[in-house]
Amino acid sequence: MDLKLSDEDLEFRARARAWLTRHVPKEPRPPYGEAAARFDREWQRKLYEHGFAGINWPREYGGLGLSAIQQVIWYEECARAGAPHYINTTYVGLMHAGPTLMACGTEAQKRYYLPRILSGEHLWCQGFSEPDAGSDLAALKTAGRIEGDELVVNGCKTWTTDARFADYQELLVRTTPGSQRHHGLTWVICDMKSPGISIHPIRTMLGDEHVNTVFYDEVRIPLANVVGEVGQGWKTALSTLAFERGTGFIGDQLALAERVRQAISLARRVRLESGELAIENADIAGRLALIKADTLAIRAMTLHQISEVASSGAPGPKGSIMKLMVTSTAKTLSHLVAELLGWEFLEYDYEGGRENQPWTYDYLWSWVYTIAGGTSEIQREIIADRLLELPRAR
Amino acid sequence: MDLKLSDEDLEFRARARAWLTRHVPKEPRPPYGEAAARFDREWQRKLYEHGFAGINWPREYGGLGLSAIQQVIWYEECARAGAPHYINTTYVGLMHAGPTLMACGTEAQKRYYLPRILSGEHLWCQGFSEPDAGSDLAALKTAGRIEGDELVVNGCKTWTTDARFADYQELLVRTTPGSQRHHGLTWVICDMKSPGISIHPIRTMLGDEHVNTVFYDEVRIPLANVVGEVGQGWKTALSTLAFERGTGFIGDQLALAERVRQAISLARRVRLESGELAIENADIAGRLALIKADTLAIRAMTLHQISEVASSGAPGPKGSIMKLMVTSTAKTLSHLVAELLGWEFLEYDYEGGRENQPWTYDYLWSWVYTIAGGTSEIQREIIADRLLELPRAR
Amino acid sequence: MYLDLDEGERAVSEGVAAFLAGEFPLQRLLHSSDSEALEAFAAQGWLGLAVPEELGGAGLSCVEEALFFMAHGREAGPFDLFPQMLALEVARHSPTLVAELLSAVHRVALWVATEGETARLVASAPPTVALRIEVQRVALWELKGKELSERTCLDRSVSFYLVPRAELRLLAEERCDLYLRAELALASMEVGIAQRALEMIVAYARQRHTFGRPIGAYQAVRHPCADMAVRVEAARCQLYYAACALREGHRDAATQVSAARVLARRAARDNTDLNIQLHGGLGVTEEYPAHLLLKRANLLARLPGGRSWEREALLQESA
Amino acid sequence: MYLDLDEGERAVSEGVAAFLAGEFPLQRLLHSSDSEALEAFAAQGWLGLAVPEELGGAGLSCVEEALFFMAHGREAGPFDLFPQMLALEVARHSPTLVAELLSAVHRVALWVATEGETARLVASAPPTVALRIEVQRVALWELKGKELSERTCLDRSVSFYLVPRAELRLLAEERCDLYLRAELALASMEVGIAQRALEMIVAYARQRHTFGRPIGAYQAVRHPCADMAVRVEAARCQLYYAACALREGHRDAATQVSAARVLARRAARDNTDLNIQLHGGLGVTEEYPAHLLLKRANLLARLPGGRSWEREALLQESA
Repeated sequence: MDLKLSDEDLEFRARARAWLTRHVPKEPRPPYGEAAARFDREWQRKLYEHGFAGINWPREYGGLGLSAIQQVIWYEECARAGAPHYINTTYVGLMHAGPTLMACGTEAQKRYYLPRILSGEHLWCQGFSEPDAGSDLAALKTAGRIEGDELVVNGCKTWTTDARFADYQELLVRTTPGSQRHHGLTWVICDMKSPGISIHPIRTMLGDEHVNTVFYDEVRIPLANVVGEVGQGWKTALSTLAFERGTGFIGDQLALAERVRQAISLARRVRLESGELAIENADIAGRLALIKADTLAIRAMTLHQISEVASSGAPGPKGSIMKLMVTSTAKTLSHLVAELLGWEFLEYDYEGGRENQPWTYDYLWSWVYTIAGGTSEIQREIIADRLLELPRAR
Repeated sequence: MDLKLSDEDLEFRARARAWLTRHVPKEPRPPYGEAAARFDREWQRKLYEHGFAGINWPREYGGLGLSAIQQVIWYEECARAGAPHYINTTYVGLMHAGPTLMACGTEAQKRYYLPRILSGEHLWCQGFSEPDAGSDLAALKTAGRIEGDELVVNGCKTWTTDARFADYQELLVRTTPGSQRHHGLTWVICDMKSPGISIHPIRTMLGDEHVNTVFYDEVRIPLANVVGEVGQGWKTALSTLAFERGTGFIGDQLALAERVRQAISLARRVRLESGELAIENADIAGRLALIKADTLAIRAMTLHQISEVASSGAPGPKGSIMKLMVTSTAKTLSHLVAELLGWEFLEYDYEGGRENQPWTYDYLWSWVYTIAGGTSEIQREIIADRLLELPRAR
Repeated sequence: MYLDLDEGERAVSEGVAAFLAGEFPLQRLLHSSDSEALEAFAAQGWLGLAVPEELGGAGLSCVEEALFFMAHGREAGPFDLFPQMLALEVARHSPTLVAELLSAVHRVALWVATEGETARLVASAPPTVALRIEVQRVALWELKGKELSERTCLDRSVSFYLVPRAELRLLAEERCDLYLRAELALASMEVGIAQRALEMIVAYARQRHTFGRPIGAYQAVRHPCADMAVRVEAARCQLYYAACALREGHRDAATQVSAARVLARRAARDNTDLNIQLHGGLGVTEEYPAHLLLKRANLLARLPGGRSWEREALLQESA
Repeated sequence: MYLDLDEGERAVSEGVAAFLAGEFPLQRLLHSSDSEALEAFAAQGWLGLAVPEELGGAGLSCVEEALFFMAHGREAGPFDLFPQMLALEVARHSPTLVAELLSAVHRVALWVATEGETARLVASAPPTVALRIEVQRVALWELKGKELSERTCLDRSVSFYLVPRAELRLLAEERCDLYLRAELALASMEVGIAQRALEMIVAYARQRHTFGRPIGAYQAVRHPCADMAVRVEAARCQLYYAACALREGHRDAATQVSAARVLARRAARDNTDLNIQLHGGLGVTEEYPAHLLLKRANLLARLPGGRSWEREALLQESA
């Protein structure tokens, strides 16, 4: 084992840093709505045009074909430069749909969609969860009826982030009537402008309307849009989820380090009720030190994971360990900062979002984080099942 | 609600305090073995002779017939005076067998055993758990075969505290061959001097040999010793356990307050690595303050519980809440003190027991405490089932 | 010695619970504000719960007040009741002021901090009077000017009002154990919140199914719920004890009240957190009331601000 | 950049694991002492793992040493290896001393505290030399007299030896980054302990039944086990990173080593605790090895004693 970066790595870091210094937008990202989506598209197009989109995507689909280490370097430089947060309206396309198409799509699907995802032309959204199929995804009921060369979809999906701005959706539907659990499902590309789709925003306790419930009333989708085979959608979906649980949150993992730095710096400035500097209080300092250690470990785990994938080819169930670590550390951090901030923390205006009041937003977000994409409880089940091979009761 | 003590309560407190000041033994209790049992018997006999045994037992069985509040006062005065710890070899007789006989015994059983328990003449031990029936007590297999007017017992019991010094055992056996779970059991008084009983001590990680495995080889017990009905032993056992989970640990609950006082006083004396007094360290002080609050709450919960029993007559499932509170607070306390004590904590000689090295002993004991008498996991199940009425999966 | 509700106490507790559930249920906060609430409580006579009968109140004690605020906490009741009812204690020596407070002619905000030359107040509507709670004294200040700058709060049922410090004029003050009354009332609300969070998740866990079973059948839900119940029970019993100790003038009343507050704050914080987590996605939506409890608990946790006082009261030699 | 074991590293790791499992398995501590252990490791050449080849060692680095002590931790291996191998680093400038340490002619105890005029040493057998680890220097002291007073330790595989401070004579000292080497070795042992605790409860949870199911099918067991796995994985990855950073002389090596230590100590503490708890009654018996891990973790947690140093390294401005 070693930490040595190659000359190519160092050169890439220097190039990324220089470019980001010049190109990171000065104005903040609008917190919500169409303006935010436009901002994301423009930033993505700029990345694409300047050769920084799809760092580790194959060159044939418009990517740079670089290594996972260089992907890490890119995220670190983005966090350092204060570049737009990469979990935005482009996320599902870049981190879900793209990798899924690469793994399971037809050549035509790859050639059409992948470059348009990279260029910011197409935004995607997810369509897996349903009101009665959240943690238990395989209980989904939205039906796809095959008629000729079309799939006719009826039902409802929920927790669909940014559905209103998405061009396409990765949609998982039950195509074999009466099929049970993970059998008889199909993963299909749904054009969000199709007739019969209606979108109902869900306001969250953060005050935003990122997520939506999407209703499908006789929505017609060409069978050519099926990714993988009809009836084999679970297999395709697993490759989507494996990516998310594998390395899909690397950027987040690394961005956490920057937040911790800010928190430590805050603790050097603010005074507690007792008059002492927060950093000089043994309780606060001890908790901050532990959070810092956890953040360093998250980076080490990321590098370890990349090294394992490099030698074995598959991320494995350790993604669940990572998600627990990242979400619990982020939660501990934002809750500690809430204690430091005093009344400033409570002055939350519900319109500013992450950009205006990052700490209060992060505090509220900490529950979204430990629930979305598989709750912490589900992650522990996955670890118990797949990593520890404990007997199942389910 | 009010905290006012009656004149009788105040008079009793004064009398108890005065008596304890004069009679609490000067020499420490021997940590283990026959000498410890002798010490306990003698202290119990002294209590009995001076009219302080069985504070709230009925007068007709040799008790004082006083109120539950006076029982609380007695425990508080004992803790204050440093009287011998009441969880000793007399515990099962006074806290398990006695109350069970009062609830389910025949008049003859009550007249014979109860005064002898109070006077310290008879020591009792428990015989419920088996190697494959711990948390799941109803899985017990030790068999009792009825032959004429005798029960012939074969099998094995474990975790039997102080079996070697006990005169009698509360023994739960399966008397209906092939019966399942809690059906077909019988609760019987077993004379520990009966032929066919062999006792094998289990050393624990504390270095002591309090607990034992007891083997039964054709042990003959008169049917007259059955408490409750043959085949209805589960019902009798539930009354034993209800008492333990109800108010059987009041003394322990109240004694914890004295330990916390000692820990706070220790924190005023010892210095941390950094040179500051432990009490001046925000981390230590904050944790101690929370432990202190928990301890006060435990006392309040005890008084609340007594008030509820006084008006409703039954302790209910709140005993499980109490056990979780007491055992987790005791654990938190002993683990915090372990941090304060430094090398003194690690200098444990394995022979001195609780008397010589109370904090290290308490630290190790903290696991026994959260496991014995129903693990913390089982207590949470009881709360979920009986208090919250959540659906069961078992 | 009897540490449970007697008949009269039960009547108070159930009365306020019924009134709140009818007029100010938790769900109200999803759609409306509390700006008119004070008048409704004034009309029912609740404001004078602990005001002596000769001053027009019901003449009850801090024990009944604790029960009142526990029921109030369960619905995250109108915040303004807390400063209004405490102000009545400060105003004792002025029957006129008492009358104006009892009838809600005067509206009391809580003065929570002073930032440079600006006082930060919390209330659900523009106030006329501000209550400042400090360990050594609790005081009532009149707002001279009308120069209020309003800011939104995480708990949307209230606003922050920023006023120049110079525009506040001392009306009345009290130096006895009123600080303990404030801590006790806050602890009571927090116990109510913690209790409501437990009830909310237990009800949901009975009916929501996943993987073919109600989620309440999974230990991953059952055991945190059991721990929530432990926290509520501990905080509630300690609250009862502290309320009695305060009323009966026990020497250790400050220690007992501190213990109640520390445990209530912990119960409110941890239970509102777990309530959201165990609900899954539904728990973070605005239309579901779980977040209302969390946000109210966040506001209360910062009041009145004497954490080091609490710690000292718990660790003092004689405690 | 490759943060996983390469072939050579795997060979060291598996080699020492096999030797320990064969000769010094955890269960040995139930019945025997480690007083003869040092000679066995000396004979196999393990003591010289990180000693330069020209001084008779294997010439490997702190990375391999970390893997060695991780495997060691899994069996709660002979404690004396830790001071002995660190002493070899201090002795670098004296080939004679190196030879005497490599062959275990000199036996090194760890000098853990000074109480008045008395030095407190820890070792499994009477030592001839004592190693004192401080942030600013690591030094080797010879025991002049034979006046050792022995006391038992909670971890029964070692004893305390109390010697008059005046009877210790400075032999050699080192002021470079040896403190970090010590922290790294301790972190490694703690990761090994945490890992073993996890393996022990997972194996038991698969076979022990209660209420008709293996206990590993209950979330009350599964979820704490998952958390144990998270702690091990985090501490292990950070240990790898810190070992590399130290070997490669990174500027942030002290911060990285501190992080590794803090996480390893937490993992060892929490996992040995849960391992006992989830075993139920069996876990507290002397014949079952769960308590051995707990007691060893307790000893290591107090070494070398630089908690405030760790915190400073983690919170420094540049970290």
